[in-house]
Amino acid sequence: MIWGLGFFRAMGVTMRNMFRPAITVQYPDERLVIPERARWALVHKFDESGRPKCTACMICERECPDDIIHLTVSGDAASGKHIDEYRYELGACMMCGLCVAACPFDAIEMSHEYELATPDPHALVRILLHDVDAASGKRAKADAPATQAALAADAAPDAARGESDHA
Amino acid sequence: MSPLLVIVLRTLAGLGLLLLNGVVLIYMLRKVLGHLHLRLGPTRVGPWGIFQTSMDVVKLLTKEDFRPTASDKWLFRIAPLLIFVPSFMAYLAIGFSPTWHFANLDTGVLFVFAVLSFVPIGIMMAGWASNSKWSLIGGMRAAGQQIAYEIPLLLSVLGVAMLAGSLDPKVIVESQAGLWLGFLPKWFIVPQFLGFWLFAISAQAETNQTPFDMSEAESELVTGFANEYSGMRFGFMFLAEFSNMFVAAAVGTTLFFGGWLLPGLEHNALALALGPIIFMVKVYLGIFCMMWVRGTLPRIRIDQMLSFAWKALIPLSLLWVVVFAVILKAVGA
Amino acid sequence: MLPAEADVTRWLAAAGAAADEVTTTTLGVMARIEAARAADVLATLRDGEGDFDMLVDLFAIDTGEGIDLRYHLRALDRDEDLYLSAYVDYDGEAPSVWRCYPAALYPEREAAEMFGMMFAGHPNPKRLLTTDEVAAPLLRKSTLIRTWEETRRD
Amino acid sequence: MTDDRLRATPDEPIVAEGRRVPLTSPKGLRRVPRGVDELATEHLIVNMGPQHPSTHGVLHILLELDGEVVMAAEASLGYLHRGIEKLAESRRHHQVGTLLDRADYVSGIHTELAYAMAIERLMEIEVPEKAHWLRTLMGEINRITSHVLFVGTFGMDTGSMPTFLYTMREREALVDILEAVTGSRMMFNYVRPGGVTGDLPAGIIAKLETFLADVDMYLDEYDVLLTDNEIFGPRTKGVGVIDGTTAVAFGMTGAPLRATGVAWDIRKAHPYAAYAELDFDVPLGSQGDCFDRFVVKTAEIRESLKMIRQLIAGVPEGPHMAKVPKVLRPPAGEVYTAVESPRGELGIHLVSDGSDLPYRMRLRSPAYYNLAVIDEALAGGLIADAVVTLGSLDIILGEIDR
Repeated sequence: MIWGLGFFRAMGVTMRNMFRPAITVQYPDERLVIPERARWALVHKFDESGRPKCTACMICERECPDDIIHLTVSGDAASGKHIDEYRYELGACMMCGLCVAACPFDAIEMSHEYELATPDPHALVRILLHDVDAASGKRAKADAPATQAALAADAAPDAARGESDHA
Repeated sequence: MSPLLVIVLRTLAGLGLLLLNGVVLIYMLRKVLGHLHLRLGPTRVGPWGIFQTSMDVVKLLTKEDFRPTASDKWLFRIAPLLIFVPSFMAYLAIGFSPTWHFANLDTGVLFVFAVLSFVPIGIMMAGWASNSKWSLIGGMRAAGQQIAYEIPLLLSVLGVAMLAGSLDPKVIVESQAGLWLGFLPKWFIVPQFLGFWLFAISAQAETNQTPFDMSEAESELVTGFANEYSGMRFGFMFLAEFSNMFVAAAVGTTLFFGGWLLPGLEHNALALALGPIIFMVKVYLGIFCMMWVRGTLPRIRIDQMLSFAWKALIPLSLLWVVVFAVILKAVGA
Repeated sequence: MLPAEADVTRWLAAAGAAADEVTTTTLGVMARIEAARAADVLATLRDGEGDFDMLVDLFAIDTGEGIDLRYHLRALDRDEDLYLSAYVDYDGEAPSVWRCYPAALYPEREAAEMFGMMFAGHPNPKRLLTTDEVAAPLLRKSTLIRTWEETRRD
Repeated sequence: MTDDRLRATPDEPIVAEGRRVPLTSPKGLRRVPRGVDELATEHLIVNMGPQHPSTHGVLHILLELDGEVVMAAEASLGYLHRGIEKLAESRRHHQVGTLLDRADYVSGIHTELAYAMAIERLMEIEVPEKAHWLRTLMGEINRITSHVLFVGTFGMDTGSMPTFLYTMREREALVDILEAVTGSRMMFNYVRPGGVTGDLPAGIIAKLETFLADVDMYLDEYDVLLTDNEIFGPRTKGVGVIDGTTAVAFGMTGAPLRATGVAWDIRKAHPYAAYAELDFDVPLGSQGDCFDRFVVKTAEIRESLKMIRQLIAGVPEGPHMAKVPKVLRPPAGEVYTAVESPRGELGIHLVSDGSDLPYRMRLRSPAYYNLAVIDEALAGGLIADAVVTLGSLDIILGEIDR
């Protein structure tokens, strides 16, 4: 190869790319389409009457690797559970989707809300549910037949993580 | 007008041109590099982002004037000026048309190279005064590089000087008027093709552009000599770099591309009026090519670069001077 | 691929190491060696008949009673892996194997800081990953990392 | 400049008994520079990093310089140490993947895969064929995203800007595909013990095919911009030479090892996932210099493309997840599984005590072992060579510091 030819071929490549459309997405004006499976902030699902599908079974709280979901529940299974507060710390959430995968009642999902930056750190702690009655497990199961099989398969009780977790 | 006023006005005009050029060139660099790299460059400030650079100047001006404690107080302050002033002085010798020039110098081309050889002193001073090891290496690199490349740069001009018989930009340009063989513009790039390449390579090195941006070398020395500078001190260095680019392109246009002349547009009133525009268009095309190279090539290593200068460029340019002199003598006789 | 246990026993015997504990598990073939003689054994395994030319990994496990140093060796030509296990007491000492396997330079530093032990003869026995403020050997089971409640800032 | 008088410690060869090539001792850098001779000249000790554009993350290298020549170098790690191995001991098995994504954050699929394979081998889970193919497909896509990033950043290291921005075009297209399949652009959490979380969504094959249609032309452009370039060649050829024996002695794997001519690729040696059914070559170098490492990597991109073409042509039908218990309790025991990550042999050494938490999880990260050689490899070169050598090793600090 002639010495120096490589320079001109390289210059040709950059010039060719000058006439290709830029790949820049001018963000606030243009937005990319978020794929269906994209995982962003956690939200609850609600049934037709606007009640949350959450049954306060606490599985998501146990399942979260970062311990950022906190449920405060009053009442018991017999008389119907009451969710005082469903606290979700968005700022510490890594959007792994394990809580959604674990939810046997299809009550939570990872939304496509991705513009999450905020100057206020307190806004990063979200109270997703506040002072609502939890759905009964039976009704939720009836709502979500797809999850029934999975639930049955998972008969083995999910042993709570003891304090030894952090030992 | 009193002669003093003329001098002041011309100086101010030169300064104004330099600053305007700087702003335009920085914008142009961003746009050119952006589009070469599948990006858009600035788009937000003003239509097509044209006010981006002006806003950057405002930002640089309002920044805190910061100096590292351990740096050499005076050298640190003088260095940006020592980089900036020579590149400003070089403007004075550039002729834009037969009537438009800041100063009419008989040895204008030599003057440009003479004042530009001050720049490495400023860069070394900046690197030394910053009291930072990376800056020091950058400054030392600049010195080695500019000494090595100044020689072929000057030697490459000799051929043109022989052809024109002068170092006055005006004479050089005027001697490029007319056509060769009826279609080829009588520009010196045709007989001086090799000289032009020697000039282009050395000018790219003299103006610190990739692939020869040794003293900055952002992936090696972060930003080299300018590492510790901020605010308008950094702005001066940045501006000097761009005005050096302009000077190099302007000298190249004068020497090899017929300056303000276009074939068929010579020695009439229209040519006189259009001269500066033609000149600027040619210069900006040259600058575009420099940016194009900058946006394409990888960086040479410092030892390869120096051995390239000493072992290839300088012998080649010396040889070319001799060969061309012989040819010229033979053709002339 | 697994080396034959008999071969391993022979290689270890050549190194003068007690070769009674060669087991094959889900992991592969593992031999227990005496920590104090680790450098000699590894040198023999590399230069002798075994020809294990690569130290794939070196790390430690806190067994609750002491530190179990693990050497993962590989003979690239034969594609055979051999695991060596050497017990060291807490705050104990093992010889550095960097002379025969320079690959051990980093992991030995890491094991030393993470488990609170020493590698005798290591050329640069500094901390590798943590700073001097981290007092406890992090990977020991007795070192508790802070829980979410402890790290939470309101 | 590299005579023994100037070595850091000339007295100790690394390898005893003379069977291997003797190396200089990485005894560590002297913090006090020593003069070259009786003159009052001193070596300069500079800190490269942790904030330096060419250390590829928060790596800190101390360089002892004589002018521009590197006399000795010592890497200082730990700026990104997050204690992944310790944290894993308090995460249940299916949660560990979220940590491992963050170990090698450029190629998370491979780390996840290594862990999932460890659990599967301990629990003897039979993974469906389709999951194997999806793992391989996503792994190879992920490998290309990592390799093109390497090509781009290596171009940046040599001072060439366009490749970095052009490779982002390819990387972006593939990362979009990864996001559509796995749900995240980098922190995938896609490969789980027993299979993968999701099947290929509709339209993704078409997207891949559009990418595959153009990519060869783009790869040829990179060859023009870098591989065949007259500046790039001298910058990288004969620079940072690591010979085969040194590479093996330092436990190097992946492209840096293959660039020395040692044919070691886990995908061929111990085929996992669907690699046994694929037809691909393992590119080898001969010199072990930066150029070879670069060329091996670019050749691997083409091999990966070849694999992707085979994979999308033959994805089998069936489930993508095996039946696994919700709480994974592998029986007590130990297992070592290795995958060929873009950087080399990535191994997970898992010790289980029978509970739902790993007793000890050791991540054998390839870049960690590949990096160790730089103390040796940088000495004798220039600063520019140091940058290029470091870049050619393609390190990811997240994986080194863990």
